[in-house]
Formats: sequence, structure tokens, C-alpha cells
Amino acid sequence: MELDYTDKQRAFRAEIRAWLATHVPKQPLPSFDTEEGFKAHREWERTLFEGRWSMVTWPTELGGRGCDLIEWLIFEEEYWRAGAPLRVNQNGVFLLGPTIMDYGTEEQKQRFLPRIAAGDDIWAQGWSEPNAGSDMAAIRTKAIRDGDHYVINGQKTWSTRAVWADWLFGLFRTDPESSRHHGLSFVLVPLDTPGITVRPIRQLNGETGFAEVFFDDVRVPVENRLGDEGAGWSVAMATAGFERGLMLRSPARFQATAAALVRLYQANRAHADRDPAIRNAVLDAWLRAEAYALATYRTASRLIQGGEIGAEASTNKIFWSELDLKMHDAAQAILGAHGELVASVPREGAIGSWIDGFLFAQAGPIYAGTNEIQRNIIAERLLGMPR
Amino acid sequence: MELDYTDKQRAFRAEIRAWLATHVPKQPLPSFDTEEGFKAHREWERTLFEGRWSMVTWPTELGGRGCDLIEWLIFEEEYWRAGAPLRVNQNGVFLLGPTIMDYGTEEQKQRFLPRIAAGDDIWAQGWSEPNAGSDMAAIRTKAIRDGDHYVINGQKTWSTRAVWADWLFGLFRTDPESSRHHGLSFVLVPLDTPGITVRPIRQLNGETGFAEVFFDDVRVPVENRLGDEGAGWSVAMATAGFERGLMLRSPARFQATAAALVRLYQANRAHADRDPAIRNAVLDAWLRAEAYALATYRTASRLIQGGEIGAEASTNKIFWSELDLKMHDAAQAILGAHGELVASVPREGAIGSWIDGFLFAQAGPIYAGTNEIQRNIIAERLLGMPR
Amino acid sequence: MDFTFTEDQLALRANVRSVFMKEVAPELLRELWETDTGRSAELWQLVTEQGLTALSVPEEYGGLGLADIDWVLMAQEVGYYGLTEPLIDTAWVGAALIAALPESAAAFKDVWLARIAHGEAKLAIGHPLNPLVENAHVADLLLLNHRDEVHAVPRGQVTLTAHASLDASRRLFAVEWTPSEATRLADAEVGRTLWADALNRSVLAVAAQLSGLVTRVLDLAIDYTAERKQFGKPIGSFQAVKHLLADVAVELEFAKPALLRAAVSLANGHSKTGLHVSHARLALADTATLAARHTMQVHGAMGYTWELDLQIFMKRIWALAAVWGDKAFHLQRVADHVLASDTVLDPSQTFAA
Amino acid sequence: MDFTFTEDQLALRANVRSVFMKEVAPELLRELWETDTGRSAELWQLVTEQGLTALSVPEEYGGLGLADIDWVLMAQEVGYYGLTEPLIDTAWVGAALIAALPESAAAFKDVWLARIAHGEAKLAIGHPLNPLVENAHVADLLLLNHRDEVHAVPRGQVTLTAHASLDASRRLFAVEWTPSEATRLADAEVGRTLWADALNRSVLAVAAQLSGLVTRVLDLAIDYTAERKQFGKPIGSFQAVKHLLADVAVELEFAKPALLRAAVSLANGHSKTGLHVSHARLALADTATLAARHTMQVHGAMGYTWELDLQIFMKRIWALAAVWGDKAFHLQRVADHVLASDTVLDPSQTFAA
Repeated sequence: MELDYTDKQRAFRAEIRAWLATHVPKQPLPSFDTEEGFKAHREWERTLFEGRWSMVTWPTELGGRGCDLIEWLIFEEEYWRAGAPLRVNQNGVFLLGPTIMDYGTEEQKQRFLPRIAAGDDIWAQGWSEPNAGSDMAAIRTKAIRDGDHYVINGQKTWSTRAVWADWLFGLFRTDPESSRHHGLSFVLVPLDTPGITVRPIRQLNGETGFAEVFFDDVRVPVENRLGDEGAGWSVAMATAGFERGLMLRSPARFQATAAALVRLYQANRAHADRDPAIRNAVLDAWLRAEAYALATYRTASRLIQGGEIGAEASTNKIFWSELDLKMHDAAQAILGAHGELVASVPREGAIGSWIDGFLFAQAGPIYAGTNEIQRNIIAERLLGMPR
Repeated sequence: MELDYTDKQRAFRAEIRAWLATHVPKQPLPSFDTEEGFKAHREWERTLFEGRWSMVTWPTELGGRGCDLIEWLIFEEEYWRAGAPLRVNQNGVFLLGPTIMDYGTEEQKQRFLPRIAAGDDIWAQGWSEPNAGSDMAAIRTKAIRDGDHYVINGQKTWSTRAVWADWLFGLFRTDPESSRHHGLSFVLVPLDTPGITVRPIRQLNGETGFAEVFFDDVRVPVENRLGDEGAGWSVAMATAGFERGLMLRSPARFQATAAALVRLYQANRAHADRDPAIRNAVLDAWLRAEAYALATYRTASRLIQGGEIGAEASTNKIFWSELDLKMHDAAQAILGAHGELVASVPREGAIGSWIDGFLFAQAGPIYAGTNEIQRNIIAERLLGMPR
Repeated sequence: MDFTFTEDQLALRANVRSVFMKEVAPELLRELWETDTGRSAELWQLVTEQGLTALSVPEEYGGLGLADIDWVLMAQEVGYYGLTEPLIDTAWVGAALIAALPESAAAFKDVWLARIAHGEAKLAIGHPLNPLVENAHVADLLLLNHRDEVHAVPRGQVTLTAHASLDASRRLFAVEWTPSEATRLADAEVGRTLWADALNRSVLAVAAQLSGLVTRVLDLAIDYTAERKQFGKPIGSFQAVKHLLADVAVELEFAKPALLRAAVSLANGHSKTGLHVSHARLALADTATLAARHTMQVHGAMGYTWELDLQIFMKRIWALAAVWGDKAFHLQRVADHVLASDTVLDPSQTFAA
Repeated sequence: MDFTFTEDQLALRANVRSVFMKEVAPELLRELWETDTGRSAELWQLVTEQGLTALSVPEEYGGLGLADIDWVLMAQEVGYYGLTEPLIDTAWVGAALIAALPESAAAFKDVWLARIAHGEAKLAIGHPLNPLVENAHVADLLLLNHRDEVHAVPRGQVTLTAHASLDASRRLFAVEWTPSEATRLADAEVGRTLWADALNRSVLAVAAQLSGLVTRVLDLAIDYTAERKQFGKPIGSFQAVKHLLADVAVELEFAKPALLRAAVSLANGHSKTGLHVSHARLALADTATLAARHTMQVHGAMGYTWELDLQIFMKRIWALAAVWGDKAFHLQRVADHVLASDTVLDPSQTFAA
């Protein structure tokens, strides 16, 4: 038990802090759910890559820095501290990239990883289907072998980034006779292939972070399959596994929100303290963001020491999504009658993007496996309760 | 919609208030879970009966006053306002009595009702069995016909009042071939019948409000059956039905606790306000007690107008049991480090019986059908969700 | 002591409900989001034809003279269907405020109450508790609070700046105007009483709408969970899904009686009207925010989409949650009663003045 | 940066755990409830033999010189098994307080640290945050706070009045005594630092015990729900039951790292020790009260009985929930940090001094 940074870790923090100070755009980029914003975010990914900051945990030969998870957490802390842009490239960098490193052929690694690192290819997810949401093993979209191609027919939904992305990775049923998690394969699909129709899904806030993707006789070369045919489920489980889940939801994001909440409270204290429970809610949110960071450092330590991944992906999911709701509820309570005003109204600039965050937080308990499913998993796998 | 009392109702309130002012014991009686306390409470029931206050909703010929539900609520408000003793006779007065009025033969009415009214017979419940708790239709204790007797073998548990009571009413399986809610009969059993063993169950607080009752070839005359043979389930459902449930958990009890909580808060405000959320918790508890009263008046109005009983028994159960927990949690928060001290310590007299109430409140979400079961019922019957 | 509605009241509600069901469809609400005013002349015509604009205008001014309790029924339907028109501010709160004006404003009352009853005028109401004024852009007349005085100002005499709400149905405006002798209808002393009444009535209206909104999102969720299947059965058969909605049903069951009592107290000038109204408001705001969260949760990712109608009603819930006083304001009114040294607290006080 | 335990630490825990599992059975705890002192000479002998009394006594006084982080592991086991003996106040908090006394108390230290290490002395600690002193009746020595001074008083020189706790294992006493030159070991200036440290250590000990208690009631509930059947299947297979326990598991998962950080901060004299200790305390008290409620709920009526061992550990949780500072006290310490104008709040500060 040694809860202090090494000199090397301190130096790493100083280096990224200095780089961010000179490189983070002064003005926030437009949302990457718009065409213009997507372009601007892709540019930012290229800037990160040039500084070798786009994927610090990747090996140096791929333009990374071979960082361990503690350094990764330090990077994230500095990244969020600096208010740097959201990562439009996260599907590639955090999910697909590491999966290709584990399951890809040498050729696939050469072909895909450098383009991910550089932000040249932005990736969309293709997991869910209309009738395979919480129950992902119910996937029905088929990829039927035809010579050296798969012919894909069916529909994916809730496909993040798919509106503007270049590629999609996902699970498809390559054995039409199979059921549940058998007979699935993990296939990489260029989104400009003929037969693909992408239909944006508008969210609560009116933007389109997700899309439906329709496949109509879409032909994809067999060499786009990652891992063995029929072994897609275990490849996908690795993709969805904890270590990457940890990277997608690093604590720094929530600590940054908690700090902003404290500032919002302090700036409106005379008003907010009329409801004496608000102070407690703000302090509780701050403590929980802190707890989330500590738990992540603890898990990272375990993994670095060779520990196995447990049910942390599920406990994390519940904890951060409920924390995010709590923080935005507290913000709305502080804002009172101003809470409903959208940030795009210039005069309400001081309110910042709390209402956007509030809407976004609503999705937390739902996506990436609803919290109900996570609680089942925790009960059955962590506590050993009967199925 | 007319939310004011009639002159008659006001006069009724004045009458019971005056009577209670001169009759309620100055010193609280000992707990009726002790032999001495049980005797004292039985005496109090006789005093109530002499004043014609033991069961105001019963017909006048049985010593009642033929009150409607609104008057009943007024009676309860005054009863709790006066700090009168808990009703050791409640199983008889509120549950069995009305059931006998609906399902009993003329002879049964003559035989049982006057003795219930006078507190001469105190009744215990015999519903649950070790493997029939939330799932009451799993009852296995048999009452097998042998001439003009039933021979009872088996075991009941969580039998309230059974430690000192005179009689037990309950459900028994008279058709040994039957299953679930078929083949059950509602039988009245003198607790001094040979073959009965009563084993008190100690509760959290060390007292024995419940008992296990063991039946070993217990012979009970057939005329002790209430309703038809095999029709016990529907008789029991009537007993457990809303109108009586309403009477068992009248809002006045919770309003009295809420008022005591407000007083506790006011007496300790300097200390309590160090945690600013306590004020909100106290106010919220008070509002909820008020809401419970309003909802009960509303239901009473509906029933007086000939309305049908709905899922109120389930919504009530959840609401009052959670309210009771909230109130006692708030009290514990106010008491802080003094919260763990038991009331039997003389010097802690000022703390009153909050810790006793706290322990008792823990049982609320469990007995009379767990809150999980109640939520299922609400979802399926009130909201029409699929089973 | 009777907590039930008359048959007339229930019949009125049934009628309005059937009209709104047909005419105030979610598709129409979405269409109106995209329009400049967000308001519909046809809908206004409809509520006028239904007699709703005349509902609480006194009979001598051509109205029906119904009371707050009838309006609670109407406002629940307004909430359930998400009616966009300024009916409540015009025909309930506004009409009551005007009807209560002193004799000195008799001529004004004659004109405006008749117009309201006939659906010929729309009103907007400005009060310091709300930073912005809803519907100011379509109002013929604005009733405005200036240091507790009551002022009536035609729209032509104010300058409006629009502000967007997360609920695109709500059109909110900062109002610049100049109080004058000509606009003043009541001085501060009289105005204080009038505004206290208008405040309670507006709060009650918010609470009643929230009650309707809770029922709406519950209905949507019950339908969705009966149809949507996962793991081979309707998700509504999973205990976790059931309990999320049962929790909402329980809260609603105990919030509604508080709403009814508040309406009766307001109508009767009960001494504890403020307490009762704030109780209803607090209970229904809590119930509604819980309902939004739980119904969205059982919808899964669908609940987060623009496409599903759930969003229309969730956003209305979130927007109304701090209108006409936030939680702190209403809880303080409760505290002022409960914690006052001369308040009698015992179980006999529920309906006592 | 390493959040893991050494193999030595885990081995020590495994050893203590196996001894406690055998020797500190619920049946024994129940027997001790009925005795006058509630304490067991055999158990004290046992913890002495296990070397626990010597755990943090400095090596030069015959102890093992282990740190607060090792004690957190021990205190979790004390909580899990419900150990009745005054081990923590004697061998952790008391020993640390004595070891930190100024040079002027050198002779006192020599005597008492050796006695502690050899299991020959029991200590009780009196601090204004607690209205009563636990274990005063069996203590050879009471360490008492008098206006921040540190006093050591033999039991023979105090008058005790017993008070019953809802947890019959806890024996609490009002202590009357007379401070004097002879009893004073440190003046107020030195004492303030010593008591601040003892306070943090005691709070940490409470949090660690709560952590063990949460695990205990969870274990009991998991076992019970696997065995108990209703509607033809184990109740643990019902989603509502699963989710009640999963909620507890989630909270515990995020409370434990806070506990570990607090121990490290305390051992290192970190500038934010108070904040970190209060964080752990708040998180574990909340987790533990949730655990008591949810585990009782899944036990159904059985959970409300005297017979089931669950009650032993629930009562301990309820009793510890306000010991060594209530929620208000600890939340204020958090507020003093978080809301201070000179506090830097950003994601890089988690471990910063």
C-alpha cells in the first residue's frame, strides 16, 4: 500500500500538463454529433497523435507511450483538468484497438492500428439490434459466407458515432442455424460499402449521437473478420471487458463535473442554501467522485500486479451512472427556475451546459447494459446468488 | 368534495375526547408482550367496552356505535392524540369480528362476538407457516375431518398475540389432496386445547410479540369452522381485506409519531441543524403522515359512497412502512450518539422510546406481506402489468 | 367530509378527455414545436368551444362560475395531453385575479371577463417568483406584479426577449415594461392579497398538471413494457421493471389527495391554503421527477430518443419542477407552519383551520 | 502508487480470521450478553496470544511496530466477528496515543506500552465527542480528554454509571473523575495534536469495523436467500432480492478504497487526513445502514427475530453509526475542505497533499 506517485509519474503529469496548456483549443469545439464538429474533433485527434498523446497506453511503435494504467489515469486527470475535447476516436482507441492487438492477425494490425492511432479511421459500434438490447445474445443480423466474402443482412441500432464514422465493428451471426452466443463472428465493416444505410437516431437533446445501420446484401471480405469464425462472442466480451470499460469512463470526467458542481454551488450559495439539503448533495457528489477515482486506482493496482478482472465493470457502471444523475440533479436544484433554460441561449451563458449534461446523464443507467442487468450480474457473479 | 366535518362528527369528536381525558391511564401500561402487561391491556379493553368505545364501528346491539369510517378515523385521531394504550384486542375487534359478522352463522355470532367486544377472548392470528410466508397459499397444516371434529396437525408461525391469547383463528388444509388456495378452511381454535404447544418467538427487542404454535392431534369441533369447508381462502381474503387493513394502520398513529418527531427536532434544534438535511427529513415525514391521513379519508369516502376496494391495501402498506422507517431514521439522526441508548435506562427518559420504535419500524416492510410482494401486486393489479 | 367528485364533475372531465385525446395528439405537439409561436389557433378555438375559457368566469360575466376543484380536473388533463395553449393562465388564474379586483376596476372587469369567457382574450402572468413570463408573445394582456401592485398591460406596450426552454412547448420571455397609473389596477395593499391568491392558484395548477403528467408517463411505460420483449418475455414481467413503476404508483396515490385538499382549501379561503398548496406541489414534483426517471429507465435506450413521445412529457415534468417557486420556497412555507411555536400538532388537526 | 496489500499483511489477516472464526462464534457473543461484564478473559488471552495486543506497540517496547493499514485489516475482522474485547482502544488507539506522548512521560510509556504489548493492560478512552466511555468497567487505565489535556486515570480513581446500549455487547459508562497534576500526561497544546490523531484513528477504526460488519450481514443474507424457498424456488433467485443485495455490494466496493486511503494518510501524517478519515467514515456508515436494512428485508420475518444471528451485527451497525462523531460532524469536516476558498478542486488532486 503506497498511495503516492513516483518521480516518473510526476514527470509524466508535468509533461502532459504542459503540452495540453499549449494545445487545447481555446474555444470549445462544436458537438461531434454535427458534421462540422465531427471534422473538428477528428482534427484534434490528429493533433493528439502528433504529440503522441492519442493513445498513451499503446506501444511506442504504434505512436503510443506504453503507459500503464496508473499513467493512463494521470493522463486522464490532466486531460479533463484542461477541459480538452471529448474523444471522437474512443471506439477505436479504447475498444477496437486493444481488441485487434489481442485477436488480430499481423496483417490486420498493420492495416488498422496505425489508421486508428492517427484518427484517419473513426469507428462506430455495432452491438445492439432492435430485439437484442439488454439481451445481446439475441443478435439476428446475419453474415453468410459466400466465397471469400460475408454477405450481411439485417439491422444494428444504438450504433454510437455511426452517423459520421468511417468503419463499424460488431457482432454478426455467421452460422444461421446457431442460437444465443454461439455462431457469432466479429466483423469489421467499412460504412461506405454498398447496401449500407445509416439512419441517425435523434436523442433527447435533438442531436444524433447514435444511428440505426441497415444492411442489405452488404459484401465484406472474409479477412475483415477478427478472431475465428463463430468465436465472435468471446472477442466481443474482451472488447467490452473491464480494462477498456475503465478507460471509457475514467474517473477524471466525474471529478471534473463534481468540481464544477462545487463551483456552481459556491457561486449561488445564498440562493441554494434556502434548501439546506443542497449542501449535503453537493458534498456527497464530490465524495462519490473521489471514491470512484480511488476505486479505479485500486483496480488498476490490482491489474498491474497481475490480478484478474472481476465484477468491477458492473459496479462501476452503476456507480458512475447514478453519480452523474445525482450531480446533475443537484445542479438543477441549485439553478431552480433557471434550470430549464437551454445553454444555447446566450444570456444564460453562466449556466453553462448543465441542462445538456442533465439530459445526457439520463442515458447513463441505460446504455452499455442497463443498471438492472448490471445488478443481476453483481448478484450472480460477485455475490454468488442463484440465477 | 367537501372537506369539513359535520356537526354530528364534531360532537362525536368532543365526546370521545372528553371520555379519553378522564379514562386513559396516567402511566403507560407495561408492554402487552409481558404477562403483566397483557393483563393490564385486557383490563383497558374492558374499560373501553364499558364506555362503548371498544369497537365503535360495530352495531349498537353488540355494544358498538354503528360508526362509519369517517367517524372511525375521528375516533382514532383522538385515541392517538390522547396517548391511549395499544389495542391488545385488535385481532378480534378489527379482523375476526367483522369476518364473523359476514361469514358466521347466527350461533357463531352469539357465541363469539360479545366476548370479543368485552375483551373476554383475546385472539391470535394463525396465517403463516415456516414454508408459507410471502407465499401463503403454500399452507400445509392439516385439519382432517374425524366425525364432528377436525384433527389438526402441523405448525403455524409469526402468530401475533399467541403467547397470551385465548383463541387462534387461521387457515388449515381440510382437503389433504388439495393444493395452493383450494381445500383450505377457516377454523377457530381455543389455545388451551390439548395438543397445542405455543413457543414464543423473541424479536429484535427481546420481547415476544409473536409465537410459533405447534398442533399435535388437536381436536376442534366442526362448528368452529367459519364459512364453508374448502372456502377458507376467500374468508381469509375478506379478513385480510382493505377495510380492516385500514383500521389496523390508521393514519393517526403515524401522525402522532410525526408530531413527536417535530417536537424532538425542536427540542434539539441547535444540535440537529448541524446536519442541514435533518430539517428536510422532519418536514418530509410530517407531510407524508399528513398525506397518509388524506389518502385514508379519501378511500373512506369512496367506500362510504359504495366504491370498491382496490389496491389501496398494498399502496398503504408500502407507504406507512417506509414512512415509519423514515421517521425513526430522522429521530436517530437527531439523537446522534444518544441514539443507541435504550429507553429502559432511566436517565435517558427524555429520549423516550425512539429506539424501541426504531426497532419496531424495521419490521414494517416485512410483515403483513413483504413490500416486494406488495409491489408485485400493485404492478399487476393496479397497473395491469404482465405476471 | 367527502373526498369524491360529483357526477357532473366527472362527466365534464370525461368530455374534455375525449376531445383532448382526439385533438391534442403528440404529433400535433411536435408540429407546434417547429412553429414560430408554438401555439395553435385551432386548439384555442377548440377549448373555447368546449366552454373551458368560461369555466371559472363568474356567471354575471357570462361564465360558468365553477370552482378550483373543477379546474384541478381540467389541469390534470392539460398535463396529461400536454396542451400548449395559455388556458390556465387565462381562464383560471387570470380570470380569478381579475374577478377579485376591487370595485375601482369594475369597467375593466366587465370588458375582460367577458372576453375571457368568450375565448377572445389570452392572458400572461408575470410574477417575481418566475424570472420569465410564459406565453407573453401571444397574450392580449399581461397581468404583472410590480412591488405587489397589480398591473394590466397590453402586449403592444411591452418589449419581449425570447428564451428557449428544454421543453420546446414552453415559450418564455423576459418582459420589459413601464408601470404607470394607467396600467395599475390595484395598489400594493390590495395586491398583496390578490397575488397571494394568484400564486397559490398557479402553484396548484402546476401540481395538477404534474399529476396528469405522471399518469401519462406511467401509461406510456406500461404500454411499452407490455409490448417490448427481452430474454423471451415482456420486460414488464421482470420484477425490477414492475417495482420501478409500482414505486411511482405508490407516490402518486398519496400525492393526489394532497392536491384535492389544496384545491378545496384554496376555494374556501382556508387559513392553511398556502401550506396545503405547497404540500401538493412538493409531493407532485417529487412524484413527477421520480416518474420521469423510472419510466425512462424501463424504456431502456428507446426512452432516450427523440422519436418516442415519452420525451415530450418528461421534459414538461423537468421544466415544471421549478416553476412558481422551487422546492426551497415551498418547503419554507411548510416549515413556517410546522415549526411555528404556536402550531398545534396532533392527529386531530388534518382538516382544522 | 499501489493499492494492494503485501503477502505478510494478507497472511496475518488469514490467520486472525481463522482464529476468530473458531473462537468468536455468535453463540459466545450471546452468552457474553448475559454476563455482568460482557467481556471474556479467554478471548483476551486469545488476542494476546495472537500477538494482536503488541501489533502497533513500537519495537523498542516489545511490540511489532505495525502501522494503521495493518490495523484496518484487523479491525475489519473485529467487525466481521463482533469481537467484544477492548482490543482496538487498547492496542491501536491507546498504544498510539501513549507512544506519541512527550518525553516528560517517558517512564509512563515504558510501563504501559510494555503492559499493552504483553496483554497485561486494557484501556478505555474518553473523548468529548462520545457522551459515554466504552469498556470503562474492565479498563486498567482510562485515557481521558480534559480540555484537550491528556490524562491517564486508573479505574480505581473513577466512578462509573452504566448505561444500556441497544447492542448488548457494548458496555457504556458515564465517568466521574477529578483531573489533577498527577493524572495529566500532556498539556492542552501538545494534547490537541495527540487527540486529533486519536480521534482520526478511532474514527478509522469505526469505519473499518463497519466494513467488516457489512461483509458479515451480506454473507448471512446470501446464505439465507440461497436456502430459503418461496413460490417453489430460492428467494435469492428473485430479481428484487438480488437487487437489494447488489445495491449493498456496489456501495461497499466504493467505500473500501476510501477506507484504505484514510489509513495510509493517517499513517503518513498526510495534510488531508481528517478529510480522508471522515470520507471513509461517512461512506461506510451509509453503506452499513443500507446493508442492515436490505439484509434484514431479504430475511423477511426471520430477520426480525432474536434467534437469527443477523440481529447481533445489525445492532452493532446501528450503534456504531454515531460513535466518534455523527454524520453532521464528519460532513462538516468535508465541507471545511471542499468549500474552503483556497482549496484546489480538479481531477489531479486525489492524492495531492
